[in-house]
Amino acid sequence: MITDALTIVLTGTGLIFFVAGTVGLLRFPDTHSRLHALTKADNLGLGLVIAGLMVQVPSPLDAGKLVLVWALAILAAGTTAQLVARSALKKGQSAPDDEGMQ
Amino acid sequence: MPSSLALTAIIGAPLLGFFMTIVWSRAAAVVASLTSMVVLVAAVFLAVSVSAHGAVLTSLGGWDAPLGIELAADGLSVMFMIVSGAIVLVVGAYAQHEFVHPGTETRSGFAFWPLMLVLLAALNGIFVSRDFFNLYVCFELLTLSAVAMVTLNGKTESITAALRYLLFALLGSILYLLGAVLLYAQFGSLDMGVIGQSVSSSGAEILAAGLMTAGLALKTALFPFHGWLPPAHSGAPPPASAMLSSLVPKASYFITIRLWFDVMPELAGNPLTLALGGLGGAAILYGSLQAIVQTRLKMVVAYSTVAQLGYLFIVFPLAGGDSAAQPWSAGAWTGGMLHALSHALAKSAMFLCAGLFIISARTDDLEALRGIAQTMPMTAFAFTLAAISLLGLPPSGGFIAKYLMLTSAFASGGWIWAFLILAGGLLAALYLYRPVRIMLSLPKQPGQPFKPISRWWQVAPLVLALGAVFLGIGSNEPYALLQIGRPVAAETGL
Amino acid sequence: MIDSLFDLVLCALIIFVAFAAVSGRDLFTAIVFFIVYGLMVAIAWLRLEAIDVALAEAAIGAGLTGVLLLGAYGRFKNIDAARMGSWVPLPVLIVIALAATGLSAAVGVVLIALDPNGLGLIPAVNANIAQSGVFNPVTAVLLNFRAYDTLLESIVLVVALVGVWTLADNSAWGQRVGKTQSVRANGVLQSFGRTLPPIGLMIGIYFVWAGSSQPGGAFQGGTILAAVGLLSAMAGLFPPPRVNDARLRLSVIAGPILFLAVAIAGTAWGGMFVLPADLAYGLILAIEIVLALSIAITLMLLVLGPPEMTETPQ
Amino acid sequence: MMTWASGWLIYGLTGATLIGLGLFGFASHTNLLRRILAFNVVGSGIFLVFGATGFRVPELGADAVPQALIITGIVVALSATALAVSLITRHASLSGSATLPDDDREDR
Amino acid sequence: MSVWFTSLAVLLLITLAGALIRVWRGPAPADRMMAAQLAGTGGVAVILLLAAATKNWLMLDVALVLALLAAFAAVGFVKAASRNGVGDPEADEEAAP
Repeated sequence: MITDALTIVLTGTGLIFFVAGTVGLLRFPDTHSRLHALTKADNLGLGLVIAGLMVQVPSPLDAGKLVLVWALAILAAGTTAQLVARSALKKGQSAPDDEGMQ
Repeated sequence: MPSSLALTAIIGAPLLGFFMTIVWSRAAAVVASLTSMVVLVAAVFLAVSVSAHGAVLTSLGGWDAPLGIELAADGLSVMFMIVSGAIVLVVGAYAQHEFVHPGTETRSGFAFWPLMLVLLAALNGIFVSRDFFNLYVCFELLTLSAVAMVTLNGKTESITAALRYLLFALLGSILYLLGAVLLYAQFGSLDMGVIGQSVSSSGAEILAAGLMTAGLALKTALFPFHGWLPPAHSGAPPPASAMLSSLVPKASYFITIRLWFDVMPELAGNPLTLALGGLGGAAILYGSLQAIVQTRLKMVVAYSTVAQLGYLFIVFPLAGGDSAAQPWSAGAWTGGMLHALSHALAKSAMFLCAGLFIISARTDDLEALRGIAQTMPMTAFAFTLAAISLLGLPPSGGFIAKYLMLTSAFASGGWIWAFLILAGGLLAALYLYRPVRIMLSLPKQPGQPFKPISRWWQVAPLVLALGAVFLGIGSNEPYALLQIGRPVAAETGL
Repeated sequence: MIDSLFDLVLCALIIFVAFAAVSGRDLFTAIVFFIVYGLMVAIAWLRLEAIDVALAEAAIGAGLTGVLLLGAYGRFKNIDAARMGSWVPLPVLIVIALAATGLSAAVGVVLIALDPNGLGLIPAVNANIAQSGVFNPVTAVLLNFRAYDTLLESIVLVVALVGVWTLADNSAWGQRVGKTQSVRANGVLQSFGRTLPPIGLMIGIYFVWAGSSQPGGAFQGGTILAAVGLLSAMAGLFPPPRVNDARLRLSVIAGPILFLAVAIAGTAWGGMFVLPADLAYGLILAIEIVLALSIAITLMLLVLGPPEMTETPQ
Repeated sequence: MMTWASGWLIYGLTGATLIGLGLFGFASHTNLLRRILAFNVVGSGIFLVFGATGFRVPELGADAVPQALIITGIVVALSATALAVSLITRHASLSGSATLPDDDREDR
Repeated sequence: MSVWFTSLAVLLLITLAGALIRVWRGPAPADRMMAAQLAGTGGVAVILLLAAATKNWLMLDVALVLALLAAFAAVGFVKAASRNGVGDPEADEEAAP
């Protein structure tokens, strides 16, 4: 019973972070601040959901998979934030311009 | 059971050859010729065992339909395999001069041989398969190798032609796939035999059959969808376009025949047969008129393919008709099949001749070929022989095919179809007479001399052209073979 | 009730994303929507309890196809906007829209009229799975019941590769496959290219190994190994192989040729593609492992593209 | 707890819609990459229909044959897409256009 | 519990739809790519919740594949956005600061 309550709390907060990240993505004025919102949602939102599920998982192998998913998500979020930010920094010259607005 | 070994060889051998020519590209030409010889021998052996004991059926992996995939070789598939095996063998011999580059490996020298063998494997796969999804994978294999062949000479217009061909072919296979999926949803199986037994004209089957026919018509370049064929077949190198024009569209036509005559004859009502026949007739007229106005030899030959493919779809209204058993539909069906075979032989011969003319005259322009017969008598003779078969003049195979279709047209009272068949022959005479006249006329003022071509190289198209003629002279063998496993619907009409 | 709500929301999302991908304002937006679309369809496969397909869709739909399209998009930079294509004129657009809606409606009507408890080949697969040598029914169908389709499919991959290589310049033959990457040493991309592959390799091998008893197998594992290989190639960790490298060609055909050899050897036990019940598991596992390696290398080469003249990177 | 529409039918009808959307996209724009993208949408729509019809009886689980054929179909579609994309890139570098010549709008 | 997980998954899907508005509107390509990245992570979370709801833990493998390939599309985007199509932003900075 306790584990279910724990799961509900953790996964619930995880959702809230996702919502926060999305609202941030929509409301913030420029690319870099949106990037900030995105990484929040990635790390914490998913991290909390995974933490919530850790107690539900039957076998240690599945628990290991959950941790691995979280580690990969963090690695991917970090790398993407870096690369996309630098690419956006040189915005204009190199980013392929949108084709004509028909 | 040796006949199942032959069935294994006609698919396994070309695939094995495909792998070897990729790794061992130095000896690719030799491996390709040996493999196509083995395949031809296997096909002939299969023909002998089919004519002796009737159709051969094997379940792959020992799993019977509907779970496993079944392969079956009847008279029709064996005839198509012998003709395509022979064409690929001769084209392979022809290509020894063009795609064998001494020294370091070149792009086209590497690519031609594996593509040729996988094309042969895909064709044989289609001619013997009894499973609709397996047919889908086979003709995706066929399409990708055909598209790759069109890009072999690397010119800009061939790349564009290959791209347009790929788009049309992908649309065709997607529609076919949707049809196959709906058949599985309705019958719980993809096997022709299982589906054939429980056909009841429900909505799913009509939609599925319609989609599959539309997809296959797209891939056979039937009239409104023919746009991709002429540029692709004239852009490809001659040995490639010889195989593309004579065999690749026939494969999807073959599946259409299996679909309508073997699996769902009851469903083929008047709307379908008249539509296909009408489009076929339009293809004959449009293709022939376009061929008359072309200035390049390969375009004339390519548009003639569009026209001759139209004949194949006239088989549907001729063998159709909803009244009681029609004695003439057997003749129409066999006539259509013989036409497909004789066209394959004649068209591949023509493209090889065109290839030799281009090498000798260094241009594809018709006017520049004036008087080429004097330096290349054998090829000019081969071209004329092939033209005779396309026109349907006796004693060629084309004549037998047209004769059978004409008698069925008159017997069934379908005078429109008879008119179209005759008009097609007349128009073919128009667009084929012009190149022959130019070749045989006196050369204009001694312009650039034609480059002499070695005798051995000129034998290749001659062999194929003679094949087309002998298909007419010795036609009782093929006729008898085609009757084995001929669908009942070809007897009693769609 | 909540399950149907989830299905409805997911399907609405899939249709919106597909509509956006097809009619997006510009090409880049369309490609990004297509990547998200692949992810959504992978979730739909989970709802249809087709985990093997979800794996394939996730690895190929959301992974490789997205990178393929982005790579081509990157090459369109020197094409001026006038020749980037446009919508067909309005009347034609309307006709196409009507035809497409008609086809969708027809398929929809047929689906609604289908027998609601059609079993398809579920009974046949369950009856024969014991002799197939594996427990995962999808792997049993792929590598035993319909092994011929799977063999031809692996050959379609190799033919596509030969077709892609045929698009090279004559002068570029013999060069390295694809364009040489110019990546900053030990930059973010290169360090990412060093950290991810070991994990990816482990996961790829896990999927190939697990394929016989649970979702996974040669194609899913091979696709993941291809993605890992591509990432290290794009991170400039190793120069891509030359097109006429004999070892490369051997590795490309190793899987399919082993598969064909086993299939032909089957004639000794009664016919092509026959796998004797006791040897079936071992043969299938061997085929899956070698096939996964060949598929990984072939997919990597397909995405890298034809060999190009090594112009000096500016 | 089968509500008014059983699970598989929702996905089947979604697949049917995707087929229509994809075919619309395939024919409505002249940019070649968009057409290949639309071709992939049609492909996945057809596979969704196929997978959905294989899951009509949830208690028995999903039919393994459609799953296997869909994986085969996805790989075949990927090979065709890879060849098409390389052809498009080559066509673009040779003729400087992202469309087929007859669709080129010079006047735009 | 499974009702909780499924309803959470529904809410997450709706949040994803929100992120997709940025993909539609986002002026710069980088914005669209980031929104796709968020949608990717959201998708992984949805799959985890589905696995919990149905107790079918094999679904974790799909989440694993998506997490592994999450950055793959971003690397593809960065390559496409780099100057010569084969570089990366840092190499471009070095070449032309």
